[in-house]
Amino acid sequence: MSVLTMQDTIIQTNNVNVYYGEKHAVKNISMGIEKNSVTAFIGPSGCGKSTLLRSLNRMNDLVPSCRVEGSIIVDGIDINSSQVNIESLRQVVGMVFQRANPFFKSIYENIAFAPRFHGMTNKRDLDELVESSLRKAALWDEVKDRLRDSALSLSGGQQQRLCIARAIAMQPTILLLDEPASALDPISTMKIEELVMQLKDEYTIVIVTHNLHQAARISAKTAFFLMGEMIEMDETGKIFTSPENEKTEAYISGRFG
Amino acid sequence: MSVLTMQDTIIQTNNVNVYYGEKHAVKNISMGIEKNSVTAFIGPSGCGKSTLLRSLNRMNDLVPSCRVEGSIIVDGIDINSSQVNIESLRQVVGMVFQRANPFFKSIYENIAFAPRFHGMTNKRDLDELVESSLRKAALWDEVKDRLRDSALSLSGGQQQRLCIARAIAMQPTILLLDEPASALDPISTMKIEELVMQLKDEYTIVIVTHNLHQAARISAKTAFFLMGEMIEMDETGKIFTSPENEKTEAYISGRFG
Amino acid sequence: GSGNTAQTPAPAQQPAQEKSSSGSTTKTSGEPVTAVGSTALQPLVEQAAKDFMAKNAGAQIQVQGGGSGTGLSQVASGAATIGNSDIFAEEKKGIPANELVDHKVAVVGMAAAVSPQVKVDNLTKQQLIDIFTGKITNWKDVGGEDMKITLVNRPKSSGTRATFSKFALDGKEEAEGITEDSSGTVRKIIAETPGAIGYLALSYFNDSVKALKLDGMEANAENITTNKYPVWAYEHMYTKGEATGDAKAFLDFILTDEVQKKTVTELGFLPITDMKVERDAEGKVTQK
Amino acid sequence: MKARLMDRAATVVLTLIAILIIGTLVGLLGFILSQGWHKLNLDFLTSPPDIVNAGGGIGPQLFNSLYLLVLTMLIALPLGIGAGIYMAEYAPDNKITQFIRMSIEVLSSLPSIVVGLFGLLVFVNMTGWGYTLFGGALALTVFNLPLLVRVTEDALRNVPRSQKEASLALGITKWRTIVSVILPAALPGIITGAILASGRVFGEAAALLFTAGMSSPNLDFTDFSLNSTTSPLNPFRPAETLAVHIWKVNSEGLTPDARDVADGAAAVLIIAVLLFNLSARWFGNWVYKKMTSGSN
Amino acid sequence: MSHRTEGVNTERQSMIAQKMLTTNKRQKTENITGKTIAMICAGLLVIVVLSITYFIASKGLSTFFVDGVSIKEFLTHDKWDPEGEPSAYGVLPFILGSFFVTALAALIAAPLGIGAAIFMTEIFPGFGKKVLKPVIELLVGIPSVVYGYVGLTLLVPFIREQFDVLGFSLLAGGLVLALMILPTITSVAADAIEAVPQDLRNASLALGATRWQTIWNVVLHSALPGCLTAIVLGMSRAFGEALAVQMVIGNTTKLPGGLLEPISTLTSGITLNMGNTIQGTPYNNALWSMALLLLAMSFIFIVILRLLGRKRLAK
Ligand SMILES: Nc1ncnc2c1ncn2[C@@H]1O[C@H](COP(=O)(O)OP(=O)(O)OP(=O)(O)O)[C@@H](O)[C@H]1O
Ligand SMILES: Nc1ncnc2c1ncn2[C@@H]1O[C@H](COP(=O)(O)OP(=O)(O)OP(=O)(O)O)[C@@H](O)[C@H]1O
Ligand SMILES: [Mg+2]
Ligand SMILES: [Mg+2]
Repeated sequence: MSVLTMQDTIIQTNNVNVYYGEKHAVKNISMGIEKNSVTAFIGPSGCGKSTLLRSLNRMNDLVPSCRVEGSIIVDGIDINSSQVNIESLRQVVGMVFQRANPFFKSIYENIAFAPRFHGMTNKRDLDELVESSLRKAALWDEVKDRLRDSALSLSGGQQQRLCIARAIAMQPTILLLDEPASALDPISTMKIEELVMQLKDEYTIVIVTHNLHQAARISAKTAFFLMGEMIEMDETGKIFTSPENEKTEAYISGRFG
Repeated sequence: MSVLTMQDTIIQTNNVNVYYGEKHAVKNISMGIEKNSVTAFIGPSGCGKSTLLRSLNRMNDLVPSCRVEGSIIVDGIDINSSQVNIESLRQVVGMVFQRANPFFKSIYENIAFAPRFHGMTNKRDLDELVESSLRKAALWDEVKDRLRDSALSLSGGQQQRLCIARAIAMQPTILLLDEPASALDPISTMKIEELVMQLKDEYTIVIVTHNLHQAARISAKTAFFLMGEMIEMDETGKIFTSPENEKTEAYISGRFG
Repeated sequence: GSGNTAQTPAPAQQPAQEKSSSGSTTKTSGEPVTAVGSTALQPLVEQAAKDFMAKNAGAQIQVQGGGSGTGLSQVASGAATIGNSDIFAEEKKGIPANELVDHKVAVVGMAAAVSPQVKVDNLTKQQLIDIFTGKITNWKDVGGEDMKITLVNRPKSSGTRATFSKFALDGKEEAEGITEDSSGTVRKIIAETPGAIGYLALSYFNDSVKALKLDGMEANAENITTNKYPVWAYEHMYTKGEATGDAKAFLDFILTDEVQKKTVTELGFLPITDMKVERDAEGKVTQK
Repeated sequence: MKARLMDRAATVVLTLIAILIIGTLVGLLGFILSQGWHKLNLDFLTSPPDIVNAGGGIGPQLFNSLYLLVLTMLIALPLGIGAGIYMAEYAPDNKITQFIRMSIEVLSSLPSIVVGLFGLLVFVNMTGWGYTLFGGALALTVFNLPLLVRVTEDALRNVPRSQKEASLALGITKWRTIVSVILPAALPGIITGAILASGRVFGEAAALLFTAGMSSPNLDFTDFSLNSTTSPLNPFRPAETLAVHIWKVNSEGLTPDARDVADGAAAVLIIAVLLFNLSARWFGNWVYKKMTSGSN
Repeated sequence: MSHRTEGVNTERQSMIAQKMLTTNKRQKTENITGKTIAMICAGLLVIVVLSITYFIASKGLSTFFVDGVSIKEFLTHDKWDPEGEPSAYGVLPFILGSFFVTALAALIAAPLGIGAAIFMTEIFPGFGKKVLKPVIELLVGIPSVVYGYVGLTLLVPFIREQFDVLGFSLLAGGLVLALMILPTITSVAADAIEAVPQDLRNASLALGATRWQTIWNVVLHSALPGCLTAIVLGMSRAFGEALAVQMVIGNTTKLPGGLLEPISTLTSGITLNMGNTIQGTPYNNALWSMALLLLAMSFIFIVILRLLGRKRLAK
């Protein structure tokens, strides 16, 4: 990837601004996200983390009042250009939400749902894909005997891993995680964190989190946002030990938020 | 703590267990809460802080599936005994909730509502009480010119202080605060903290908080809960610098939660 | 034209009230009288009640519909003072006819009705029977053009149907057809549906439908009063035992020329006083 | 790409359905209003119908409809709100409550003609009242009660739980909490529901045929005693409402302008229902705004 | 200073204990009275339902137990001639008429209603909420006589001219009823579809599904019980509707013969004859039996709705 992007950068945003009607929710953000690594977005509630994240796979298209300006380049292509097929984009850039949202279907169907739409109809292939996705999401052993059960019969943590498996089954390149563990108990949280650490070799992961410790534990780079602006983005170690901006420091040390 | 109660203990719980149906939410808790001081409850989400707090003024009676065992002694009287009048108990033990919940009435009516119900009908008395309560809640100057406006026209932080004023107007002895600042911006949070510091001379305050820094700043004693159990309760300074239990330490240092 | 209709002065009531204040002074007890039943008779009774109350301040006459069956059962049970009926109480099962006193207040003639497009003007009784029992299904079989015949019936419980079937069809069972309860709807259907035939009280005939002669007899006042045209029925107002008080005064009032010559005629009934023959519940006709 | 085509096609079909429905509605309303438009004048609205001649109006019928509405609401509202309060706030989760809930469902799905027949049996025959306004109001109460109960219950349940907790935490009794905090907050919803129920009262005919009757005495609008047969306010007199009048004129009308009268009455009925609907929305919003903007 | 506070506090302490033990009589009575009144109101509902059932049943059952008509004949024979000799009480034509006209109405209204519901929640929510939904709710409020009247003046002549038949027909009844229940189906279905968590839509879209795939496979799949509820509610309304139907179906007491043939329904059978028959006679009782059938049908609809509701909860 040439001119604008760095060697390993897979996502590059240039002067991205996002508005909800009059509200300027994300302000002029330019950042590069490295391939096959974990990037964390942190910042107080309402600072625009989710909004920026959702711009990366155009989920904001769903919000009628929402307007995105600036360019977002994924693997060299501006995702907002008219040539880009939005469905295919979302296959490449998978997303997992804060609250686990399995479909009201069986565990198997949850995972097979998207691949089937995207053209995989062979039962054997599907079975294999379901198994491999569940394995990657570290859920296979817990559910292999009840694939036909409703996904709602799983615990919260299992549901969230199911959602990750569901995203993985589309074989995306990039995974966006919006506070995937915030509604979970400590043990489930730990499992999700382990999972993220495992997945990072294969996928590029961007994770939004409220939990600073979590960010510190799992990410390679961390971006700190405040009121729509990106205050600082750097190696995670640096952010948590010697941030350059004093606002970052104030936030890290718990003086607000 | 000596035998079970200390000199100044106003609330004493003995082996309190709370169940929601099958779920054992609060396990065997015995603690004493000192008069005219601030006690903080901390712990990860779902550990039972709110449940225990709500047992102290029997708000759990509202939850049909909820069962409280053990004794809770306030000022020498078991509040769960049949002689206790629940309405009067709640006048003595006031409560403020996580999300500000002003009535859909005017600012004045929000505060005058309960005293009027409890028998104060004289307009002059009511006016005085409204003013003094608002003053104590550090809200008087901001609202004195618009007492007839809807309480919903206040900002989030003002609404929360209004709720505190409303509780104060009943002239309670004890104030229970369930994460009163968690939905607020930093500045409003600070105001609430200041307010708590001021009120502690007159009232016994129990506050649940997610924000460890907040607990450290305002409370004299801190109790740490985990999965329904009280792991440790001690002077706040001690808890935050040299806790006895390693789980407490793990939580304080951010290793989970 | 609509403006004019709208301008017509608020009718009836105002002059009526003036009359009552100045008016004649029949003694009235003021006891409320309720007259319930036949919807066909209802307009006549309502109008008469209006006039009666205008004349007799203090009289209270309530007129309600509900159907002949309702009228008969209510008067028999004492719930109503007067029961209005299109048929003899004897003809209805379940009514203690001997306890009721019949006041025949008007006569209603009925005729087979067709749309004006139908070229047939006269039917013999046998033809009529064949049509209504479904033996003849095309107008060409009775001298008309080649057009399907569509029957429009009344419900089995209807008084009009009972009369028509008894006197025009000699009691033969009608074939199934469209069934409508109300004369207005029947007329509308006949008018709009080519080849339709039904039956209506004479009061409902207007330009949109045509009355057929029966055996050459036209359904008009002259033929009915002499029973040359046999399809007619009495309108009855029953009381339980002899009528008393205001009820009696009211029934008497209906039989006065004022009502018989005006309201009765206007509403398309025949005055009972004009009848030259009499007919009993079994259908036996005697000269007066 | 088949998927995208399907997406397009579905969007087009659904849009067509929406257009069809709106078109039908507009056509329906337009037809009724245009047919009856020329009848909409004061004289038609106030004068009594004429039995024989053209030119009658619908005055008493209009009055009856309104009066019946008031009577019905006077009976149904307190009952409905009371039962709604019970269901939302007191009903324990047990078999009896389930039975009450089922009763409400049964009532709300009863055909209006069955309600009418029940009214005929009980309010007309058994009481010996005959066809009366009051009997009609009772039948309509039966008919509207389930709606009102459900509306009240929903409105009460939609009041944020935090309101109730706030009040109880202040040591206020449950009943007073319900009356002074929850009910006022639920009022907009209840009002909207009540006005919509009014629309149903206004338009109901089948149940009234058998209870309030198909005739109306000659009303004397100068006499307002409650027991004279010609007094408009006497609840124990038969009363034909507008909807019943349309039915009757259509089926039995003898006057030359029967069709005209039916057209006019239908237009009036539609306009009334439109007014009910719009005012329900407007009034509900207004009350809500008024309540949440303080000064009570 | 500290001493003084002590003093105040001890005084207060005993006061507190005492305060907690005092009861306000007036408040207690008010509390209990309030609850009692609310309970009575709810109880009244039950009484009304029970008495409706009792009265209709006691009248309706006398056909079988007093007049000696066999239930089987009543339900399965197609000859209806209560005044004939011998009299016949087969109400099958009415029953089938009711069922056919209801089914036809549902067949027409269900796809339209659910389509409209999808349109206003998924395709065009802004316009849907602001314009379409209120407009459709307006339709709910239109009195049924007006529907019948319009059917009689527009629809029946239209069918007559198009198909060269009478016009009064199953089709006319079905269309009028479809129009009447369309709003019910639409608004209930729209509520059900709106209640599907936004999360699920997001999940599906984020997986690269198109909007229609999302609607069809996720949204409708989740809202299915709600949509069925909507249809059953609509059908129960159609089944019990009297005047509008009666004005357009022709009321011919014979087994339904086709879309364009006239039919009879239970409701029209009752309204046409109730006023003309004498109370207590077998004829009259048979009409009450038909009313009892209507009542039984609403119980059946309720059971179906409950089952659907349970299914939804179980999910
Ligand atoms: N659909 C929307 N319409 C209007 N404003 C919105 C919308 N979604 C978010 N906002 C506003 O945009 C700003 C950024 O929201 P965003 O959800 O991105 O914050 P966040 O950093 O993810 O917060 P949190 O940590 O609470 O999830 C907030 O002020 C929010 O109120
Ligand atoms: N009404 C209820 N019914 C059933 N379970 C409940 C109910 N309320 C709380 N619980 C459960 O009881 C446990 C303790 O809940 P509680 O609300 O006391 O936690 P908490 O410490 O206040 O958490 P948080 O910090 O999230 O407010 C949790 O597991 C919760 O799921
Ligand atoms: Mg967010
Ligand atoms: Mg809590």
